[in-house]
Amino acid sequence: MFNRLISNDQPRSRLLAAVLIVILLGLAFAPFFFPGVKALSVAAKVLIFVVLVAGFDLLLGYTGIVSFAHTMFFGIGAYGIAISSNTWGPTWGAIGLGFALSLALTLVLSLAIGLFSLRVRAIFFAMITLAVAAAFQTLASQLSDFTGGEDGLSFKLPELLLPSTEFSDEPFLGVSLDGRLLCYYLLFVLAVGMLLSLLRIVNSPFGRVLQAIRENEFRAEAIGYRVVVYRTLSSVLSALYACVAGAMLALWLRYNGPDTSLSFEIMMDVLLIVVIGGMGTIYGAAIGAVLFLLAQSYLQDLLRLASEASVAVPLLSSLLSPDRWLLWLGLLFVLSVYYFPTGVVGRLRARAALRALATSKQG
Amino acid sequence: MKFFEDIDTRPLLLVPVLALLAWPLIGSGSTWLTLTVAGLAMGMIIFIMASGLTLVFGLMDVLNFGHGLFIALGAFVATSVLGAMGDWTGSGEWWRNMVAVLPAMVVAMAVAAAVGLAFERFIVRPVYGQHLKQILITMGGMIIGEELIKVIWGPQQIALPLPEAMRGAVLVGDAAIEKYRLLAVAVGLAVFAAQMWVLGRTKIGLLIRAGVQDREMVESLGYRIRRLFVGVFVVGSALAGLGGVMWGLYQQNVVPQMGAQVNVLIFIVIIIGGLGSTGGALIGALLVGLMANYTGFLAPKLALFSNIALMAGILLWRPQGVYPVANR
Amino acid sequence: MSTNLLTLEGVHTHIGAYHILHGVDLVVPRGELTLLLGRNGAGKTTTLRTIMGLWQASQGRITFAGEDITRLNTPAIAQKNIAYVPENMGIFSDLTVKENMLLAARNAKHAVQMDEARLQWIFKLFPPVEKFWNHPAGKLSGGQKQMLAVSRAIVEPRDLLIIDEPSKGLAPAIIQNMIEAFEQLKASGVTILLVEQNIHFAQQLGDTVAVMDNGRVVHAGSMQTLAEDTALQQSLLGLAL
Amino acid sequence: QGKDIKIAHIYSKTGPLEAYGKQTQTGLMMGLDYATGGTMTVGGRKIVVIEKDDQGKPDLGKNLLAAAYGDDKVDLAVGPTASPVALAMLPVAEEYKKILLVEPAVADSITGDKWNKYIFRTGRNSSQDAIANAVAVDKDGVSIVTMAQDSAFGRDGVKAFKEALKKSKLVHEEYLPPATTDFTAGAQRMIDKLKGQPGRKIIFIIWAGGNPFKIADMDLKRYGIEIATGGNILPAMVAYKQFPGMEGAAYYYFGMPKNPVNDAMVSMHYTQFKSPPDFFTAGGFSSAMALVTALKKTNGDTSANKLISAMEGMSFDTPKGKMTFRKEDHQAMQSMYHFKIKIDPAFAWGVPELIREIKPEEMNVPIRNKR
Amino acid sequence: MLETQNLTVRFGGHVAVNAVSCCFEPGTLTAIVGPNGAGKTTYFNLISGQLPATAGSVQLNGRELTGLPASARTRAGLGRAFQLTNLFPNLSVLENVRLAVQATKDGAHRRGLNLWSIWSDHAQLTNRALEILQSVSMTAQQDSPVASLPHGDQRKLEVALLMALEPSVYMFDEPTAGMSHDEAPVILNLIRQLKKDKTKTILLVEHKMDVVRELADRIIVLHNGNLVADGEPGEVIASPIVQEAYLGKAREAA
Ligand SMILES: Nc1ncnc2c1ncn2[C@@H]1O[C@H](COP(=O)(O)OP(=O)(O)OP(=O)(O)O)[C@@H](O)[C@H]1O
Ligand SMILES: Nc1ncnc2c1ncn2[C@@H]1O[C@H](COP(=O)(O)OP(=O)(O)OP(=O)(O)O)[C@@H](O)[C@H]1O
Ligand SMILES: [Mg+2]
Ligand SMILES: [Mg+2]
Repeated sequence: MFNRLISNDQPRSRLLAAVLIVILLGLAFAPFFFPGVKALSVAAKVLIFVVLVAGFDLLLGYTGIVSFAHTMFFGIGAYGIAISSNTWGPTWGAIGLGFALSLALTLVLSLAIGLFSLRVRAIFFAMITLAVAAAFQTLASQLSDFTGGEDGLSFKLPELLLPSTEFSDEPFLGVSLDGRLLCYYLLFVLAVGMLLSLLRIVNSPFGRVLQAIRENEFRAEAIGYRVVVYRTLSSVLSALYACVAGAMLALWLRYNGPDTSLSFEIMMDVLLIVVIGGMGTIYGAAIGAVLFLLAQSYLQDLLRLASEASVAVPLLSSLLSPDRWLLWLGLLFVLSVYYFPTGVVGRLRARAALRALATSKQG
Repeated sequence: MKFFEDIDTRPLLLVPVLALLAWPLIGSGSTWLTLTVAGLAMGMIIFIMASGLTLVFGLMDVLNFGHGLFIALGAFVATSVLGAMGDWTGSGEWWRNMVAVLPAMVVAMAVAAAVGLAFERFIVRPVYGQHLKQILITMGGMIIGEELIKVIWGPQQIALPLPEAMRGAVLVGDAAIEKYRLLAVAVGLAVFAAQMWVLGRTKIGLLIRAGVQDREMVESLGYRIRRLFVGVFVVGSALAGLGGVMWGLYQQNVVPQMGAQVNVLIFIVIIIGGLGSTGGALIGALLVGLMANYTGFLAPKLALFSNIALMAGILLWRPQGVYPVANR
Repeated sequence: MSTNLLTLEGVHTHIGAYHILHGVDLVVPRGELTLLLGRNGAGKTTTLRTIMGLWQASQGRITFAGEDITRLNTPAIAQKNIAYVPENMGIFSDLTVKENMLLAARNAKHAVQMDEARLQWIFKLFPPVEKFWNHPAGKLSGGQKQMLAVSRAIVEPRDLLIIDEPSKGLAPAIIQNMIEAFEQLKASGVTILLVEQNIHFAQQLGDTVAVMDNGRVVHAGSMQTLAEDTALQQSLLGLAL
Repeated sequence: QGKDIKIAHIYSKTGPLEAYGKQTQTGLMMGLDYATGGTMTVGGRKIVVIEKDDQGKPDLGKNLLAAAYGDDKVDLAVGPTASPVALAMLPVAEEYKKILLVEPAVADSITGDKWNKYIFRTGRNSSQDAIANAVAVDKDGVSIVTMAQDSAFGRDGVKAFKEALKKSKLVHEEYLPPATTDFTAGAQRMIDKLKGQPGRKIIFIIWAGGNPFKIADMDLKRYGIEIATGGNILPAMVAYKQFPGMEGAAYYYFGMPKNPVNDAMVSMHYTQFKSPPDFFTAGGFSSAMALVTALKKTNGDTSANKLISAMEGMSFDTPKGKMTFRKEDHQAMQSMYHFKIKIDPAFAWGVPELIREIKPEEMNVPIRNKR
Repeated sequence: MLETQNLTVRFGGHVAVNAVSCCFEPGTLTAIVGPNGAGKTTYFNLISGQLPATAGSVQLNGRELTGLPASARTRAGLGRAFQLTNLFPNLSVLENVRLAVQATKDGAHRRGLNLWSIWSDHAQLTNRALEILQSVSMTAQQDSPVASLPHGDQRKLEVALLMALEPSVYMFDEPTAGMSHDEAPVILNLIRQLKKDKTKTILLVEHKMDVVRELADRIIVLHNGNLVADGEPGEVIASPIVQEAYLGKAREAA
């Protein structure tokens, strides 16, 4: 039963299974385990990025397409909610309509990009999506009447999701039961559901064909798979996931702007998370997102401690200054490529496989 | 010469055709001349910045997102060198100004080359042939480098005043042609000629392209491809450093983020050029420079998207850029 | 000087976690053509790659012209005047045929510096090399690529040619040319180490033979002995010549 | 009471505006020190400043402010550096019902249509900047072209500038993409518009980042065109060296205001850093002065309602002289400085010489919130 | 019945296949021979759709295939094994074959466009793939990634993929090149078996004349892109054009 829930895609490593369970429980009970505004924000961001990155993994890890336009769809999802709530007011209807419109726009754009992807070489495609994404970001900041320009949009949500809505006067286990908590669990359910459905997709006959296309597109076509169709479908699906993730982001932040959902920086974060977690594994998205977002959110705090400890050493302390946190993030980029060529998931699985080999030899 | 016989001349016409098409739209001849010369010169500066990237990306197939770092580095080194030579830059005489700018260029190139050497060793070497990892690791390198620039020079913008004699414009009738842009054209042409000579008249270009396809085979033929790759990367970085000096002097101030700011632009240029063709990159850069000026004059709102539109148009005509180099 | 140009003594090779060569002993006599036979997966290609330094021997010793080359890197080995034709041909498909040849001619700086007489000899042996001189090599047919790969190895005189299955995909007439070429090369004092499945080819050329199985040389001797001993053929190669 | 007064300072410790943010922090700390007479206590309560880095990202700033109010239980917050961040933060102050003192983000809408009653601002807004500049250049017979970034910042600025012009003639408004690096095309258009005009001809520039002054290299002098612009941080004013005689209105330059607070700040800054204080240092200092003045009025009581009623209409001393929080929109009314650039070899930058102080009363800064 | 009419392809000035018209009947094995570069592989490419033809048409059982993409032709029943090995290098041997099985008509319902079932539920596909591996005696390597196989085994797998497609037309391009003398018979046996099933059309490009002589029912000869001979094996091999242009001095040896 459980096996079918995860589409028979077992973690294939006991340690990996344990890590995944810890992450799942941690996120499920985050409001109770880690009280506080910041901790909950980090947890929510993990949920959002799990969906965003897992969708990207479908494209990159399974289909082998490098696209920099993923955040464009993330932005479309976020703007869908933001613009509709802003123009039509904080109602469920507005959210629903905005979400539907953004899905439709995503569908059209990703279809166009997907079809285009076959016309040009892979590397050209990557660079073109980079330029398109940049243009889209510019466009979003130019259409300021509509999108709020550089300033972005702050908007309200239906009462139910606002922090000011208290469902009970008594806090439960020290946590007040308010709209924000409800919003968190809405995201949680969405994220888990999206992840399971993606597992289903990559483990379907369709998912297998995607892998074949990644390995050798020419041969996949030769044995009878219409590559164009599969690629397009994959890029559309992946874009839709990004769009949903964007909507989740907007719901959580009640704000959206070009920097928040469209920036190239986010694209890089997504890439890094896929690589840290392990490409073509889906589970990697969860692990990578947790690792990366924890690092990103708490690196500055960590550095503050480190630089206080090293005040005596002038150069070191200026390198360890929390203001230079990006330096260490950059180092994380470099080191993760060095030490996790197959990502955390790949590493754990290889370890488990070696062990199995060793025991089978003994036995 | 055989060399010229093989050349596909149609892309060469793009630049004059674009310029001529713009004339009637702009109307005034002097305005057109101002815009055209300025655009061509801007193209040259962009070409200098992008030329290193065509080498590294086009020949070695390394997607170096850290290229902008070397541009920024070159510019920052120039602020230090020129800052130390205030007497020379402040003087109004041409030769004294050149004497100040030349060492700035040389030192900037040397520093960029040295950092490029380290960058190749620690950042690029483990990921030859793996685009995705190249993107990530060079982005990481770029971030680290940018932060180190902030540690050394501080996070604020630094002025890089243009030497006296290079300021102002030469007047041709009613058209103003900035002196500095003329210098940029000269430097750009020199870089172009040197690159064409090395790649066209020696085996180096061939070896690198072969090495990208099958490194083991090139080694089996007895060539130390590693050294060559290091060399190309270092040269590419040095050219970026030179580009940084030119760009910094043009802007007259430098900020640590400047490398990241020009990254997309130079990628567009080399895509238009066909990834790895020096001539293509030059054409791409000139087109970008002209297009920006013409649309900036005719429809400033659209200027933002002029590069993208240009790239899309070129790729519809030739899906692999104006001078496709390789089937990658 | 010893009569053996190349010797392998107890060479072991690992690829990742796999142990592929289990102590290969092989001698290649100077000025002769040595054939390496064996069924698929026996380790022939791995042996050649180990000689070229493309894979490092984990154990054992490789000597070339009296010098230990076990730990040298590939370019250094190739510069000992050794040419190698890999199993997958190693054609640079984005470069033209001419450029492919030019790269193989280490001593030539420009195309015009290639030895004209030698080129003519190659063109005669393999006419397509001349015909497609300025074409991208990637567009050649399978057999034409194979010809180009061999042509590259002989564009300049080398002391040792190491060639992995040159005859695969070649039409009979061309195979005949290649046999001639190898004979002429041998006559000019070149030593050749050849992996080959085409037994007719092998029979016409081989001076000495080594047969591999499971990462070891299981038989070594003269071609003549093998040709006369049908029982040995059956047991080693699974066929009678 | 005795409990610490916790203040969160949320600013760009990193990101593109790092240099600005750091000045604000320096100024804030110096100001607190000065205002409390070195004790860092008000009404018996110690002031503690918690620094947070918004990296110039609105979403992050929003989260940080919520965390500051919610997790760190700060009493009030100061910041941020960038306007988009400030705009994202405004609703958080309302949710938590705590004061946010905006400094130095400039967007009009912060104290305009996006405003709520918990928001105060010591920094100047775009309109103040633009109006001061208009007052500075507005003369009979002058033809003006504006050149601004095609963004909310640029368009708001031009709009306010235009409304404040009384005597001179606005010939053309040129808007260029914010990322423009080559200004030739825009300059050519402006030249074409101006060159036929009689009298004095001025291009007024509203720009952040980049180097729009490059247009001078196109030899504007041949048509008698001048350039005018507002003040800036010192490194940016290096470019002003090329424009002796250029006029405009600045928010602050350390040599211009003559008052004890400024003297104190300048000397404190020279002792600590061996350099004069800059644009944003003055802003940070002013915000500290505002906070301490308000806290003194409430005698250390930090409840939002008390503070709001203390601060509305409150006047306080700053390096720029007296400022007053306008009751209607909580915007600090303040002096601006009409300057003219002079070249002084002792300074690396073009030195703005004070022509005259433009008093708050002279500027009719519109109230734009719908209160 | 597979038929090509005036099939032509031009690369710049070079005509690689020149107006080749030919019919291939079910139940016959036609060997295609010719010197290197004669256009054999290119002819295959035109038939199976890897290359668009400059002119001419391809028909299978009366159905027009010209202009269709390669995948559609494969689904229509054209199967192809490549001369230069062309597999999914990082997938396992079994997965390679399974993908080909999945691409057949009764594969995973709608040929892999099935997004919502779990692949391992389609056990019949795996079983069929295992059967095929058995037939080329490669079951031992089923879990190895293809990239680590020796050359000969990759060639066998290439054929296995073709077998898995179960097409009505089989096109082999030098299937035994680089295969050792105890491995080649495995492949040749498979081809013999196919011949026994009298409904399959088989095309074989091969340079080894002993193999051709034994298997072929008919030989066609390509030379410089032209079809220059067509007929009984004995007859064709004896014809002067084959003797000179193709076999050259190898006459005696072959
Ligand atoms: N990259 C690799 N990783 C793992 N194992 C490998 C790799 N390359 C080769 N092998 C293994 O090494 C063994 C020897 O292979 P090798 O290619 O040397 O055989 P060969 O004798 O050349 O065969 P063939 O005649 O088919 O070319 C085989 O079992 C093969 O599976
Ligand atoms: N894409 C292409 N562009 C240009 N020329 C090509 C292309 N493909 C094939 N050719 C040329 O067409 C000719 C026929 O090639 P083809 O591969 O069909 O030969 P073949 O008969 O299969 O030879 P072999 O026996 O060597 O495999 C060759 O001369 C080749 O150079
Ligand atoms: Mg082999
Ligand atoms: Mg062929």
